[in-house]
Amino acid sequence: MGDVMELTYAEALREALREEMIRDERVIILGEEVGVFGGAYKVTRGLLEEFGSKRVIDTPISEIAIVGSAIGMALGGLKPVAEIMYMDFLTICLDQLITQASKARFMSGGKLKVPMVVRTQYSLGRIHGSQHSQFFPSWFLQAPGLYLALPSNPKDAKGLLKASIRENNPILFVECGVLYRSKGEVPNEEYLTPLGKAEIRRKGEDITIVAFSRCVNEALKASEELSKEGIEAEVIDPKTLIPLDKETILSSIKKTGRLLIVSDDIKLGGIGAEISSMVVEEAFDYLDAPIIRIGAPFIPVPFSQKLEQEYMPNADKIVREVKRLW
Amino acid sequence: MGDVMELTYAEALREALREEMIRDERVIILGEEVGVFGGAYKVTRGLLEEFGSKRVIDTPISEIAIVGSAIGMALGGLKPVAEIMYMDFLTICLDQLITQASKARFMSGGKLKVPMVVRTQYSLGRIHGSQHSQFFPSWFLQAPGLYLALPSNPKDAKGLLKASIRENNPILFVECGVLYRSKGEVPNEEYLTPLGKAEIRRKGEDITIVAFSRCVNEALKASEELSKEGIEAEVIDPKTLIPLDKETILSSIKKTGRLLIVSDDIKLGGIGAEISSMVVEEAFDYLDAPIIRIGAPFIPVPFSQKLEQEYMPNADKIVREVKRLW
Amino acid sequence: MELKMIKNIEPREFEKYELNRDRLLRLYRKMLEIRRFEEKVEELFLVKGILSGPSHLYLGQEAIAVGVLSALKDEALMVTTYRCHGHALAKGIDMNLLMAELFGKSTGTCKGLGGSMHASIYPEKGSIYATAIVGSGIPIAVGLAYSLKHQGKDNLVVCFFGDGAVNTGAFHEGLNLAALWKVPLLLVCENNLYAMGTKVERALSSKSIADRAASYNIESFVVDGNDILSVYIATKKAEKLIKEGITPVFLECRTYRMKGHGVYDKAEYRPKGEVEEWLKRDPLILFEEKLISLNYINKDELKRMDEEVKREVEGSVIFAMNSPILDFEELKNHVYG
Amino acid sequence: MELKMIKNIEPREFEKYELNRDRLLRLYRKMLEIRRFEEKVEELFLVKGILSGPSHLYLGQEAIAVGVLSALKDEALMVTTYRCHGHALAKGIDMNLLMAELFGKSTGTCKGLGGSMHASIYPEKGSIYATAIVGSGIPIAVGLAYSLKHQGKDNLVVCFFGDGAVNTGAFHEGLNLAALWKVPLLLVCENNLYAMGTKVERALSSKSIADRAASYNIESFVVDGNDILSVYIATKKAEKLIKEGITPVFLECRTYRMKGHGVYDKAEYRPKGEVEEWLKRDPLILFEEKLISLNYINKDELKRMDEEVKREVEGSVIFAMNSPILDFEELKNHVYG
Ligand SMILES: Cc1ncc(C[n+]2csc(CCOP(=O)(O)OP(=O)(O)O)c2C)c(N)n1
Ligand SMILES: Cc1ncc(C[n+]2csc(CCOP(=O)(O)OP(=O)(O)O)c2C)c(N)n1
Ligand SMILES: [Mg+2]
Ligand SMILES: [Mg+2]
Repeated sequence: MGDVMELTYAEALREALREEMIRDERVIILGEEVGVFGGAYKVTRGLLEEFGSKRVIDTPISEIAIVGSAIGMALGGLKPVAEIMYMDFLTICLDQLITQASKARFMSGGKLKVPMVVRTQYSLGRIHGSQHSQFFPSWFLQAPGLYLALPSNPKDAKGLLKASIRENNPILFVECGVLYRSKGEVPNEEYLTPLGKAEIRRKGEDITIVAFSRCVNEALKASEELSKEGIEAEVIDPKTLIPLDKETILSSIKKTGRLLIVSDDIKLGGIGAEISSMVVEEAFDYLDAPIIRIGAPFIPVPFSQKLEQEYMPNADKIVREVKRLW
Repeated sequence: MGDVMELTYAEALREALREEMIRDERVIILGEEVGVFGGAYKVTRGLLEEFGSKRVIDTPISEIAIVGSAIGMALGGLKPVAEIMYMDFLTICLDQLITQASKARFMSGGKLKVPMVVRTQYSLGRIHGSQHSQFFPSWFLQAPGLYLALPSNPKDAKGLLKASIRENNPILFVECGVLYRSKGEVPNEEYLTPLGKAEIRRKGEDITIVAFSRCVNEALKASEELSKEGIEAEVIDPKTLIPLDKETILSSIKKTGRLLIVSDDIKLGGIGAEISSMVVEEAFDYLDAPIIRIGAPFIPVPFSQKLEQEYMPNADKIVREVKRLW
Repeated sequence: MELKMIKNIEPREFEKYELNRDRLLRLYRKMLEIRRFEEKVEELFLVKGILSGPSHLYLGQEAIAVGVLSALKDEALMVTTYRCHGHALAKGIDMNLLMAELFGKSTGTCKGLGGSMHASIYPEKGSIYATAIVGSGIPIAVGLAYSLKHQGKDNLVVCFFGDGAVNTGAFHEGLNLAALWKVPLLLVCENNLYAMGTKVERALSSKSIADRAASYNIESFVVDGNDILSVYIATKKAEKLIKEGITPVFLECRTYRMKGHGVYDKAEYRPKGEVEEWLKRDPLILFEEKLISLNYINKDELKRMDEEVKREVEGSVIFAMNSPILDFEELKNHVYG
Repeated sequence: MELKMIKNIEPREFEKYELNRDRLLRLYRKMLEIRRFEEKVEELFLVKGILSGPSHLYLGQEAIAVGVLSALKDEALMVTTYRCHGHALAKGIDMNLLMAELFGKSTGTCKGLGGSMHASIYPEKGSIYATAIVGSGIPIAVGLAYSLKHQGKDNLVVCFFGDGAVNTGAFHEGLNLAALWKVPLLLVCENNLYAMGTKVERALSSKSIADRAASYNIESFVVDGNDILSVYIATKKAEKLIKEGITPVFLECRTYRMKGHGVYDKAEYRPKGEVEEWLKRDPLILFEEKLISLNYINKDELKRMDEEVKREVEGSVIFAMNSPILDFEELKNHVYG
């Protein structure tokens, strides 16, 4: 056995949950189908058997009560990890997540803390149609008090989830459904992936590509393609949107002078909008070209697989857009 | 009696509702306290008496059912105007508004239409604290299928609401609580204010200021101040965020070379982020200076009146930021 | 409160309920269509790998969709869920269009934009809405029923949902409003004992679902959802109450999913004995036995009917396969109207 | 189901409930503190114009906060709503801090960041949370109670909310979960007959609120919320049931707002006769009469007590006025921890 093992993204998440549950008795899992069923995507499989029904709690279909009771648990000294099966279902419980959890600390004058993780996943790319494929990370930029993690690979999935569970603030942890079965190397040793620390996944001098979640892989694929044409892209994975590691992004841009942002959310008002504007504010003079954003079009997600594939950002689109700058 | 009358913003809205209810029997009002109480901010006062309880419907405190039943009414051939008392409470019913109403048309292959208006208001500036002052218009940029109106004065309040009621698509109509009692001239003749058509509220050559809702007034105040110092700002009120009148904004920028965006939402991921990025994409070469965004800080709204005032965008802040460019 | 359990009827009462041999055979055939359609869908997913994405089969619940919808008038408006293939067929939607929707083709009920979970949306046949979000259809159905009442239409809305929906905020707010507004709404809860892997009593604190519904002052009945005649009769009674009082009525139909929650779910969380017991109460077999005992049909005729239906199903697959997919450029035309 | 109405007790039973003259006078004094505090707040808004923003007075409901909280142990954890001044004082929060919070001062319970609608948040005294969103505190209280049960703590959570909250999705999901999880939770619905301008029956389809609660298999009682002894006794009984069964219990306390919904609301939607009838049942007067009839106190002593309390309230205003407002730069330090 070497220093690393191959795990799927789902397995890596499960390992994170297991390790933290072993380490800290206060960690509790709750949500729909997290117990007997093992999680809709099997992330929590086996945890009920290992930790019992006091710590792995199946709930009714009650998203309001899932997040609400998690807040109460956190206020009562536990460390809940609540699962909301699809990101779409957050539209049911945002009162609890945003109007309650994220503001509790502030409006109590700093007295309350709500150390909870809400895990969810977005299913774009899995032929789930309009109501099960939504991805709207940028909303949470308007929710001070909340952190937001977007792991792009098994290693970060594990490290970020462990770090999130140890946090003192509420965290929305958005997994990527299409990545659950993708494999990657994960260290055997215990490790934490810090929130707010971006990683340069590929070095390059010609253009900075900031990519989130699944799109990190697309950006890396595109970079290989571009490299063949002599364009060397630097690919940055911020890993968390809140907090955002502006420094890593800005210093890369100061080197490359060009920026492309790619993520699976709708381009209009998406993650890219904030990053683009931030860069214009803080590094305008370093920009040699317009910033490019790649996201989904302003259209609900179509069901048909072929149309859904056309709808999504991908390596080809990145290559095409980058080349337009040369 | 001249061609215009002086009405408050609330009165203008009431007039719009009345006129449309008289004009079209299918128009129905529903929401909490819209009837007997006359509306939390008296917008619907007198309408129950005039139109009866079949068309002005008091509901329980059930935001999910308010928006949900409005969708059903719209699908059944009525034209519901639902009121959600505070924008904050949208966090309870976004499943209905975004996951259902805004996607119904698309996911039915264009067969369903949901002609409904959801009226709400944001109360920033009224000492309402963290849970009653939220304003997050940019979220809806991720909700294709929905329109979003942000009237800044009585005249537009009336004209936009009338136009919204006649629309065939669901519309979120976000009023500004601090403006309810502010007065303005409103034409006596019937008129509609088209969605998606910006208005240049002040002409200028030196900088374009795009402002929304209450901040339009702040921008106009700031412009007078700036004018004294020889800086002539062009103030644009887009009136609707979706659809957005990009042309008016872009052609102004092509003239001024400078852009400031101001609105009451949190700057991070706010309206300004999208407009700024859009302009960078479409008019990068015309920009002579970094784009400035003014919004609220990344902090929940503090209760204390003094702190809330410091928290909010205002004319002074606009003046200060603009001057930094010269 | 005491729950009202609606029982089956004797043949001598058939006429009273507009039933006769012909009618019953048509009901049977519709159930069979659903059965064969769903079996084919399952095969297309699991054996042939032609279809993908989530899909929720109606196998085992056929008596409910057919029983309810055949008892109501054609113009009744319907709101349903992601588990909607059965409702679509029972509401008279062309099998070809339904299958094409599952294939994501432009000839589908929703032009391929909705998919399996919304495939029953087809206003042309009074099938107004299908939501993939548990519980969310209920408030929508309430508003739809309000629109009927408001416009003075002599019609009603039927809203289908599962046992899991009962625990959502949308259910609560919706039922409360329905009762306050007294809208012509038939609420049909298909209690198939499980919401995904969760047995109904693990998620429901009240004595029964009908009991919970009754707490809103809504007339509520429990029905054997595997017995089409019980469902049919219950619906007729409910319809009468709805029309007389212009008021909602609630039916809890007890039934069982023959397969997993979604097409890929093996449902290993269910005890073997329980599954076996329920499979003995297969609604098609129960009805078949009844029809045979009444001498309305014989085994040979049943076999012929089955072959006919299977051909129809095959035809729908061919129709779907041969249909085109919408052009991507067209999508933007369906966002606003 | 049959509703259980909890009745008042005779003096001979006082001891059994840990009541005696001293204790009763302290309860009275706490009610008086709330009364005078709220009257002062109203004056600061309406007459002096010193305070602004929304504020929801507790006038007329004093017997509930004091009755419930005095019956429970100090360490009981509390979740409440925007109408929270009474709960704050009854939970033992210093009046100065409460008033300072209403003034938005840094010496307030929430450093002036919460304001009137969250002013009771003060974990130091077991006052864990106060929400301005109707219904939203209920699921939070359920989770908080779960944390007690999970940690094996011999304690409970009390959650206050209004009649209007009963119609929210949060109520439904919260009560269902509370019943399923069997958490030590006292749910106290202060049914003051109105949610803003909406009379309870215009918004509630069930026979009564307690009836609705009972449909979740939660023991539910109706109490005269203007009679402090009834409230106190009911709470003692509820506490016992909660501890014995580790289970939630529901109290519907019937009461009346003396004034409008918020401080600016004139409540013209309420029939005059109704208001007059209820004002006759002012919980302070009822209790005063009882204390006098028991010879526990006389008019003069009452007057002296009142003056003392009024001085205390004046003191809190001075404290609040003299306190500073937080520096804007400090705000960002309270967003994350
Ligand atoms: C609000 C919401 N939460 C969770 C889900 C995921 N989900 C889809 S179906 C289902 C189970 C529903 O069970 P039930 O209502 O009994 O209907 P059935 O599937 O048995 O027909 C769940 C949890 C969802 N679609 N919507
Ligand atoms: C979810 C939600 N909807 C609406 C409101 C606005 N609102 C504040 S208090 C209130 C009435 C609440 O009535 P009730 O629950 O009876 O409590 P009471 O005010 O009588 O104490 C309403 C509608 C809110 N704060 N939250
Ligand atoms: Mg079920
Ligand atoms: Mg009330």
